Amino acid sequence: MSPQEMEIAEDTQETMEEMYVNMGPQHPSTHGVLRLLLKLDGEVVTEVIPYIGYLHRCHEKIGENRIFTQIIPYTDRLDYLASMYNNFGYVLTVERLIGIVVPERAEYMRVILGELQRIASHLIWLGTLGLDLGNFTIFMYAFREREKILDLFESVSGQRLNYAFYRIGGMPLDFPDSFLADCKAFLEWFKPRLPEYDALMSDNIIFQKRVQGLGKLDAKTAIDYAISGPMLRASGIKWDLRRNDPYSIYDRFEFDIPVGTSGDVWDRYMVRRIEMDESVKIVEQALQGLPPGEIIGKLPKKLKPPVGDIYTRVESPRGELGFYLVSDGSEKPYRYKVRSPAFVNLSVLPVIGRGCLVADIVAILGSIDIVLGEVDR
Amino acid sequence: MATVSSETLMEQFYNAFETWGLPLFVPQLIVMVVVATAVLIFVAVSVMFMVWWERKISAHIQVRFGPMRVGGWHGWAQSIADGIKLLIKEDIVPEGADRLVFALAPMVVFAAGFAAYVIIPFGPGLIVSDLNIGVLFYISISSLTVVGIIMAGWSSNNKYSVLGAIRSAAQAVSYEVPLVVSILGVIMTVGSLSMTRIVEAQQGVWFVIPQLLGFLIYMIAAIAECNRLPFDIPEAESELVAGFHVEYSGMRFAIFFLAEYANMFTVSAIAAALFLGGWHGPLLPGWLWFLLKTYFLIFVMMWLRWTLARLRVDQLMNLGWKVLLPLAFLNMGITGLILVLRG
Amino acid sequence: MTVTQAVFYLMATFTVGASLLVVLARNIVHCAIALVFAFFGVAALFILLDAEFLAATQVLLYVGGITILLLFAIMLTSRISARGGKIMNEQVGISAVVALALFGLMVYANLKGFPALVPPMLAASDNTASLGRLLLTTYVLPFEVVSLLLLAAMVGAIVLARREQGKD
Amino acid sequence: MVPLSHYLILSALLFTIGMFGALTRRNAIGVLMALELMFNAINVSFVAFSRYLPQQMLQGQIFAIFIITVAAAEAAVGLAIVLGLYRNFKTINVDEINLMKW
Repeated sequence: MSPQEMEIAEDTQETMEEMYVNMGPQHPSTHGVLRLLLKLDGEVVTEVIPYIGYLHRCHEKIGENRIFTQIIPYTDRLDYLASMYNNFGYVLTVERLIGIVVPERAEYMRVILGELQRIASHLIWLGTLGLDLGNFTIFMYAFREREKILDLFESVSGQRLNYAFYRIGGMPLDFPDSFLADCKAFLEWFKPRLPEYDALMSDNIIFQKRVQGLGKLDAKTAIDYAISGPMLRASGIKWDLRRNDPYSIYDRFEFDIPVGTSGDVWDRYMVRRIEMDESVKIVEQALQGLPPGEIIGKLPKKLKPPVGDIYTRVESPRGELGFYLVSDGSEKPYRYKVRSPAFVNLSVLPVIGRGCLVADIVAILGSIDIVLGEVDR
Repeated sequence: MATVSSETLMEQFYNAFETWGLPLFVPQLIVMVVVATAVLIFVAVSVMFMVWWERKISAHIQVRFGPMRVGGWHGWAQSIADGIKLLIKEDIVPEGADRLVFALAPMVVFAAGFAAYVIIPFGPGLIVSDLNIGVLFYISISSLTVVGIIMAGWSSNNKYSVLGAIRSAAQAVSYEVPLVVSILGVIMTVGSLSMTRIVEAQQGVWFVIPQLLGFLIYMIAAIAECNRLPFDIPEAESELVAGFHVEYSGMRFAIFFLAEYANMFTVSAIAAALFLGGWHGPLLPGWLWFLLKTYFLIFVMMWLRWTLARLRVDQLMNLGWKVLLPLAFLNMGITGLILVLRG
Repeated sequence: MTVTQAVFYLMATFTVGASLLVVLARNIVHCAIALVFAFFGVAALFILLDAEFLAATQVLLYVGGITILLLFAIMLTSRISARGGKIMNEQVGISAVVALALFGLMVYANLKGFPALVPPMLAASDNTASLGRLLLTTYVLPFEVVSLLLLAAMVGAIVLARREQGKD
Repeated sequence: MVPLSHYLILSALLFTIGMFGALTRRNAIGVLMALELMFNAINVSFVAFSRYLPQQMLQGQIFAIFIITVAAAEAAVGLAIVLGLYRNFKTINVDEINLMKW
């Protein structure tokens, strides 16, 4: 049934046997202003169509009317739970377009902040998934830890959510003196917290029964829909851009890439859960190897990239975050396009959400881990 | 003994009216009104305490403090403030709602919860009315709650609330059966439905020991009857927003809230009376023992709520029909067999 | 007038009013809710007649079971906010005549046949216990037959209500 | 005390109200509700008889219990039939369901 037909059918809806329900845009479990049109047969969802656009801000068009450095703060608002990583992806793209060499120390700082951001983002996802499944306590626990990461970010950048901290060519400020000690202390404190999450979530039989075998996404469908990030890995494909298309200095670190088998919600949970462990490892190694030196490279007075285009992708907490820039040689990009992982990952929801119960839709949506700022741009 | 003196007091009270030449039902009515008011006040106070307590428990489970400001000591007056706030809020009736049913629904729910207090034995003689069908009365009156919930869900003219109401009806019907069957073991052992007789029969051994299985089934089914996590499917916040009372606000919402916590107290009190020996206990006075046991069970319910995730509808049904019900029947059969063998 | 009488007439009026609403209300959900009140009225009458067990059973089964079932069926089959439309068929007139005639006949028979009988004093014994004893001794065969009937009804209802697989 | 005949007249009144409803309602569920009313009316008279007749035999109450049981079975099967009708005809108005064969 096409969306238009469903709209019509919604008007003439008849009974509980066949019911159309609008989930969102104001709903506690759509993680923002997503609207899902559900066709219900009793409790069973026979059709689910996501409607997006409630948070559309013309991000790309605005970008095309700004000079390259001015776009950085706008990228914060894409995936506002992982602003550092959006900055990372964008400045990397411009650097590659112009061909700027970034100092060693700045690269290490980027990785440290980026991986801390990954942990913070996964913590939010963990908490909200718990909330979606009715487990309120995990939400509070996850937020307690995230708070500490935000404190670290605040000490570095002065901001807690939208940092705009990466610069083309390096970083604007060095770490404060106390940062290294604080960060190490946080990691030592954080590592024993991870088993606590297991106790509340993955060791709990209700949670296991709820998510195992739910929302299965096989590897072929995942590739067909261009799924990326933890969702793709949960479906059994070992694909992580940090390893498969290394950028920055990720090829210097030892870390594992967790892979699932069946691609259900449980696997997505486990993949993200283990990724937090791996991110901790990366941050530890980066702190170990942090070299002294410059934090910003040599830049021309005016940023005028040569004519040409470039697509650069990074592994954001949600998947392949890509930036496509076309330069006509002026100060502003001719075309600026964002490939947002949340948007692409959401597109598979109608496939994996069909035939499950209303409660499962919420769990599946939670496991996709969307951020509406990125879906709608 | 308190009972004796209260009975003579009552007799004097009735005699006084007789000498004034008034018919008997006048003092009877006065007694009824007084008792009902007392119970109502008890319900309101205990609910306010329970709400505050739950917030405190949840906060401490989640490494927070919870309410700390209102009233000074650990925010004890928070519930009172919240209650007043709800009372003075605007009463909103959604457009397209069935006004009469919408207004009636919270009353039905509350009346059902309130009526169950009639048979709670707070102490020896401290019972509103020791009906000879006591437990049966509770079971039948508690089924009225579902009607109220369906009324609320349907009259709100909202699909989420209808879904919540339907879920709730299915859940209540499914869990009523194991609940009743799990109690049967106790009733068979005592041979009476009267709450006082059941408590008196636990002078020596509490029924939780011979009827452990029944107790566990009762508690699980009771949590489901109260619509609390992990069985809060009718109002599942993250799925149905708030289920059947999505559209309610202000005073009417407060009544639903009150009824929910009052129900929680009722099922815990019934469990304390049926399985944990009611008012029996050393040293402390009977009513205190009863309240301690009841609040302990309430604490367990809160503890579960803030630890576990929510079940899915089909899992809930499977648990009710395929696990709890056969176990409850098994419990009943074994109890009957033992009773027959003992003669 | 004694209290019992007052309560009786009050409950009788209440029950009749509720049942009139069941039959005449336009909205089918209102009918079902009125039915709940009618059932309650009947339960109250049972208590007046010293049949507490029956009263509790009445509430448990009719209010907790049958009404819920009815409401379920209503939600499944009718528009959630259905209003308007004819609720009666063309037989209203003739049905009213027949019903009134039947009522007249019964009242006539009643007045002729049963003088103002006054209940015997109730022995202090427990009604419920003797009821249970009777059910499991003298009436044990009908009791078992009825349980068989319930089983058959359950199987029948499941078979009827189940959707055929693959179809629809 | 309330005389027996008052109970019986009440029962007769409830019965005729139920009968009127069963004869006239178009909605099949409405018909079922009217039927339940008739069952209740009969229960009232049975219980009244059991209370008022001498010897306190309780047979009336036994009958009432059986009637309640049968009514429950009837409601379950009746509603299942209504659901089946709804699936096939998309209506539960009894005067529109007039085909002998489908």
